[in-house]
Amino acid sequence: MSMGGESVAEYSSPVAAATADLGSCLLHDESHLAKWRVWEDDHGVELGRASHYAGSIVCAVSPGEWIVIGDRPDAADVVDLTHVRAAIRLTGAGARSLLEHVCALDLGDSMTPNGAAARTLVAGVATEIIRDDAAGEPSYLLLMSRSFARSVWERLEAAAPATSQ
Amino acid sequence: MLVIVCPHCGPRNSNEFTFLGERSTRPAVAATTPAAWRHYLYFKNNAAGEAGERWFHVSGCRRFLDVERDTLTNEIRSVRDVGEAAG
Amino acid sequence: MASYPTRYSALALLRKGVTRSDWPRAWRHHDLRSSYDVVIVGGGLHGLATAYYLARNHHITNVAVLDKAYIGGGGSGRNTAIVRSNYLTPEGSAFYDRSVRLYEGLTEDLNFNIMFEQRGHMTLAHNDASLRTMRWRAEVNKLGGIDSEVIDPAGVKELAPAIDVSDRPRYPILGALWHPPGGIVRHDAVVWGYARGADVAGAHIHQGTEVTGIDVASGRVTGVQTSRGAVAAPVVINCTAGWSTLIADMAGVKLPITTRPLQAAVTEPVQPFLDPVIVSGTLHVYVSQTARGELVFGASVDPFSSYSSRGSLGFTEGLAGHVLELMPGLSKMRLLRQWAGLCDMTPDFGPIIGPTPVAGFYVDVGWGTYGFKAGPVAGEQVAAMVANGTVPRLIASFGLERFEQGRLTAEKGAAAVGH
Amino acid sequence: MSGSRLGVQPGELIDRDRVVRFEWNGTEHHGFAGDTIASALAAGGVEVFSRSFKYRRPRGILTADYHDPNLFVQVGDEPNVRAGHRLLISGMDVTAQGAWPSLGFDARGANRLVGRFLAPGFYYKTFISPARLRPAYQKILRRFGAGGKIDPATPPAHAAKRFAHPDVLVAGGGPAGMAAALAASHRGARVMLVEENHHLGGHLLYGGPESAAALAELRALIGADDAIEVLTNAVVTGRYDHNWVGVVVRHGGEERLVKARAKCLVVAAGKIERPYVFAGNDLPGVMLSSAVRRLINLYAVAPGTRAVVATANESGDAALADLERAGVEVAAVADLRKSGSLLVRAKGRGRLTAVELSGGRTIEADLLVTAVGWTTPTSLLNMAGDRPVYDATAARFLPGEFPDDVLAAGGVVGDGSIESVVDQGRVAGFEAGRRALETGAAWQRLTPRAAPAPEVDTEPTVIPRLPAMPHPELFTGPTDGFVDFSEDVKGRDLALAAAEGYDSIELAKRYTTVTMGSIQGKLAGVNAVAVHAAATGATIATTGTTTWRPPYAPITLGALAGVDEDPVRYSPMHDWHDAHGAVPIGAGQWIRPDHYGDPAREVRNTRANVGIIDVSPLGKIDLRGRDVPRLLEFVYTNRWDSLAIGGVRYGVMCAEDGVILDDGVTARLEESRFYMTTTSSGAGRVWNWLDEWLQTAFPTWDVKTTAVTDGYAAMNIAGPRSRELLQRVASGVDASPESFPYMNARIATVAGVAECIVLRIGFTGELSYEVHVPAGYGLHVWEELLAAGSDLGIAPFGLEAQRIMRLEKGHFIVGQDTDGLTKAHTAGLAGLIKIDKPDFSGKPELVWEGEQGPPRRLVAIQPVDGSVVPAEASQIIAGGLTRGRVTSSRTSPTLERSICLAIVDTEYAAAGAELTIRLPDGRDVAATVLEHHAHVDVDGGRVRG
Repeated sequence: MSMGGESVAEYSSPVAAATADLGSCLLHDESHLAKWRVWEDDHGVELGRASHYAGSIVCAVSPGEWIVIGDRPDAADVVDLTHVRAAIRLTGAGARSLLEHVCALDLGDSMTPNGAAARTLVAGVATEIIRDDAAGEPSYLLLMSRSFARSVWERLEAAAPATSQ
Repeated sequence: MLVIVCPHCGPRNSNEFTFLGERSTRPAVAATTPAAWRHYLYFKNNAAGEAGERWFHVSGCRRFLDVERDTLTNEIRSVRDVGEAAG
Repeated sequence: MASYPTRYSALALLRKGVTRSDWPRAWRHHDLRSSYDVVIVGGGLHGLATAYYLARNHHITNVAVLDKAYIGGGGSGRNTAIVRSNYLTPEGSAFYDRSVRLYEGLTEDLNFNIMFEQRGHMTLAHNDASLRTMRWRAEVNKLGGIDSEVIDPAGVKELAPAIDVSDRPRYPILGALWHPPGGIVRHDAVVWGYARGADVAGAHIHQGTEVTGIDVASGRVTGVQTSRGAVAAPVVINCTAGWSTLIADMAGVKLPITTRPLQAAVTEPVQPFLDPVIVSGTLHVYVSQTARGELVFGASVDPFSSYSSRGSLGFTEGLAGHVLELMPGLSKMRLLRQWAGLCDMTPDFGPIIGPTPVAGFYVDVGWGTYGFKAGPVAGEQVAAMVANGTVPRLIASFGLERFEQGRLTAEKGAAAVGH
Repeated sequence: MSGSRLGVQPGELIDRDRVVRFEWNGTEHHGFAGDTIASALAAGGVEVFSRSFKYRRPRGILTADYHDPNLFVQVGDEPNVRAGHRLLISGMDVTAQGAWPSLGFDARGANRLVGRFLAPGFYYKTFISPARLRPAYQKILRRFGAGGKIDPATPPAHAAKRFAHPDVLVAGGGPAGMAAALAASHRGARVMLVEENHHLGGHLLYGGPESAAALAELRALIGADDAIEVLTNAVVTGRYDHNWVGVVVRHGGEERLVKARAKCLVVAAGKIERPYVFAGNDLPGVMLSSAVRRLINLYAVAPGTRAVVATANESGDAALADLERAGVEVAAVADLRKSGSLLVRAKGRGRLTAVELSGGRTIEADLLVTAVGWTTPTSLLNMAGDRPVYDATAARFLPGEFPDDVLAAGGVVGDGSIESVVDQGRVAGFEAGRRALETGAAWQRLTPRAAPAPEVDTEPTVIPRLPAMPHPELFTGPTDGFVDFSEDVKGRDLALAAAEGYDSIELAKRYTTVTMGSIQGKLAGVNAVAVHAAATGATIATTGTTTWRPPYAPITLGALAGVDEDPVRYSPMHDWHDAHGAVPIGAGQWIRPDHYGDPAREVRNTRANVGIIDVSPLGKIDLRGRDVPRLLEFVYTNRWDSLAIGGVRYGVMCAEDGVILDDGVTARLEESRFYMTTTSSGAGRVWNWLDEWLQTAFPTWDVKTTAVTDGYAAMNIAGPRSRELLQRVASGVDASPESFPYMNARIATVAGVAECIVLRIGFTGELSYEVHVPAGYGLHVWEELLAAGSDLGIAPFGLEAQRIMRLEKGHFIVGQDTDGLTKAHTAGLAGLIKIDKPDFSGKPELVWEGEQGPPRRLVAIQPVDGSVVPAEASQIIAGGLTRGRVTSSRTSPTLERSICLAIVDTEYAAAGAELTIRLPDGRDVAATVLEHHAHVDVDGGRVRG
């Protein structure tokens, strides 16, 4: 069930606010984005990578399966993750150091360059992290189970004051 | 916090994984006896040293892994996907 | 039973102080005999208590207790010294009730102050399910004549003012299982008291003596090989923890045990503010304040099996978070030292006590995270089993055979709310 | 007379322009910015800072740093503050600890007189009888506890933790550590440099002009290097498996935890000066040479007015020079390197007044400086598996073997000039950088997401040895004194312990508590070993050290906890519940509405009209593929191959031991698309369980599992009028009983939302439909349903009403009505166990349980007196023994009587059997076993209607 379907219903987001300004970085709620799980990919996106294709992002964090963010892919089996996974984007100079308060992954350029994708724990919640820099500015797209989104969002806000130190 | 080098994800902290204990072989259900079945259920080698274990990368790629670990030093010798464990 | 060369007492202490004379050795060195009537593997609380009761209750004194290092260096010296009997099953609570009663008399019995402080034991309930389990335990305990009851948050606050009983969604305190006879003991003192008692009764305590093999001939145990030579014995008792499966393997006996580290930690001392032992099964934490003023913490066993007794940082992080969930005022206390011990976990969280397929080879193992509180009763019952050649009723449900027979003990529920 | 402030010192850390006022035991004092609490008090003439733990002896400055055992003070609500380290802040409220009623007069000081009677372990030997007095003894003993006070009302101090991934982590910011950091950085490594004190430099800070020059240069280089992150007033607390390193960064009283995965760890912890064991060695006025040097050079405080210096090394000589430069009269110097030159005893009551040297020479003095040797802080190396080796020539333990990802530099490995130490540190850092880059490259190669691994130099550099200089073996003097200041343990105590049989160092430690105090044996460790070795006729080498356990320095619980909180899960309708008076209850990670005021009313309304409950936490798994039926056949005990499209079936999963794992319904939505529901708490467990079997046992099967729990807001509309409600809001589905019968599922558009899954099932024992809505539209549909049903009397109901209704219907809850040993037959599920299936999880145990018959059974019971509700877990007894327990109990608003589920021994489980229930208050009540589990809708007419 993706946005912009025939539905006239009112969509509600899992988090309280659409954005939060944490000083050195911004949080954006992008949960409304359509997301799909497929078991085939004709773009050749390799494990651990994420790539843009015609407005969609295709990423691979587990062997033999892909997550597509954008239009419904054309595949034999497609599971709609639009409402399963919430999406939070962190953008800004301080995005990485903020994330380092809640994520044990090495987010440095050598281990997590732009275009890297991984599933790991963020604030104790299994989360897909896609490094998706925007115009040279560090940016991370986080996908996590929708019911956890509010918790994760609040943990990020709680960690923010510490990033300065 | 151990480092487990997942064959699909690379080095990760051990708290991303679930430990499922030493690997054991399931007896053929048709032919099994209570003694044989309960050895499968309850009795492990509890090796002090090289142990053949099963771990699950639950917060990562969600693949089940065969891990060879030294239980005295926690040194990990190898990690393979159950799919190509034979390899 | 022989008496102590010098009994301990305030008067003796005064006399020694005036005359400045020294105390006799609490236990002596002996040459390793070529044979003993009974060889006990493991010089911890269980092994030494077994030797003590063999002598005191059954006049079996030609006994050797072998330890690869020094006495009480394993689980006996690494546990958090909590004693209680509010277990879930009738068998369990009857067994531990006997242990508590032995502990209550132990200081006089051993003429050694083990500092058993019965300040009460409180297991907090944070949700319906655990409150239900608390009541389950309380009801079973009452039927067994054990002082155990469910109290409300106000009662919790009254007994332990430092605890935050305010209403909150995540881990509210809905009540607790209150067990007045529970408390803490100076764990090393129990080991030393039993060692001194066993020694004066004639048992030989051999430290630095590692068992390297167990001799079995036609289905019978005949003795052990040690780092100091061979010892013949018709009875060998495996009283080890952490290494119990390795010792049993030497006799060709398989045990349904996996070894897991259990971590503990202690803070810097502060003035007394916490009387009872506080346990939260949901938060996997237990806390008590020692006579010295330190807080002693324990948690549940590590998430994977290991023979490494190094502590982990993650343990202290989780521990601190959960302790502060219960007592937010402690955030400025400092963690001073952490350590780990090895626990032998069984599939049903019950111990394994009794004979094995190898005649003369007995086990007193699989004590998981609660071997310390069972030391006296285990020693007493194992001694009786060896002396009489029959399994006493009190430990009948803890036999090795239960696993193949699929008759697991029902402590599973209790272990979840542990310690 | 006391110490006092000196003129300006070249390297002083104080800012004389900024006066800081504070309170000490209620009286106002002042110091300068940059002063520690101790230096300010010493400058103000304070000599006694604390009373000792056992004998309540007055204690003064010993080391003047973080690890000074005599400088523990209370600052406001913070206990055990290290006055030798904590910087002064204006308005600080500092008080002495453990000195009741006052520092000057200490009633418990009477202990000193009976010191002889307080032999080690005296408490084991007394208070033995009478037993009834023991609690009183115990209370008295506790009054003697050391340490400050904690106030349970202290506001929580938590700071967010962070993770770090330095290539090289250097523990210690002295010359070797600084050099190592620079060299590693030059090699291209990212470095974290951690220094315990407030400034980089170690002993260079008070080493005179030559040191100052070297320090200035090193600091300048580090300041200019962006690849080095410098953390001062921070300490590496532990090295754990695989170089997981804990670092605590301090800001005054606040502490912050950094968790670093260091590719290489360089331990440059320097040396700790060791006290000397002799009579009176704890008198205020007796100090280590390093303390004197800190006080004079860093804080411009004269440590005394008339000094005796007992020195055996360059540190003592330097202290002597410092004293002379500072104009402190030096009455005598005992060069302990010369044979026959002895330090016999320190004399004085409450503070030092005279010192006795060899040949009966007694010199009046208010300051005695000792410099008798060093202890190597091998703590971090021990945690990496090192067992230190005693070097008799150097009179200290030195590191032995440790793994490749750990290196040691500077004072921990040896001695030397500034140049040689810096050079050894430089090479160690250079090699550390190489090893780290090699590891980093290997990790990049092993990590699909990583950038291509760079070429790295694989040629190791040999690190030069830093020879440990010869030093006289000075541990104890000709008289006995304190070995452990924080535990009040003397040499004789250790000797007595050994004589009593506590003759291994670990036993002696436990018996006397030597080294177990708050400074973790940093000062006492080696002296204790030396005394114990002498007492047992062993050597220091064979006795070995006691184990250094983490943390290296104590950490606050607040730092360890950080702001981490266990994550909480919210339903899409959570805010609506909040706004409509729902009383929340934690259910696992979920926050759910327990009720909206009156659960009984909610039940009656549901049974009479229609109710709606948010069941979003229900576990949901999307199953795709040809072989899904084979998987279901294997994980459930019952049959699945025959399930038609649109059909729904209930199933129970058992583990391999036959114990019930979970239960739920699964629908077949398309030929190869199934929709499985699980219990809320079991959702994750079941998903993992399915994947485990698929990956490990059936890798060739075509089954794809996706957890979609959060993807659907689930709401159950239940009650006789639920069909009418559904018909109003749903399109694309004919809700008539004929075309949409019980245990069926349909895809429908509900309130304008397409792709909703509607399941006709009946957990509550009512006609009911479970509507699963794409989560983002959950709130919309929820509100539409309430609006559409207003004239049907719709009202929301919570978890409690659902629990009541499911109990009325006799549905068990896994984990409440079953436990860790409950197998399927026990729960009365014989009909669902198809042992004619060739194989399924837990089959053998279930076959055997079926053959022997279950030892216990789950039954529905009703107390004869329907007004009595036996508390859940009430025991069912016979002959004084427990025969079972009540697992669920409520008052049924429908039947207006109490109803229960219970597990009882099979012999008591027959329908009609009379049972006795022991209530928590001790009363016994009678109850009857029913034929079926259901109390309400026994014939299923309501659900099937």
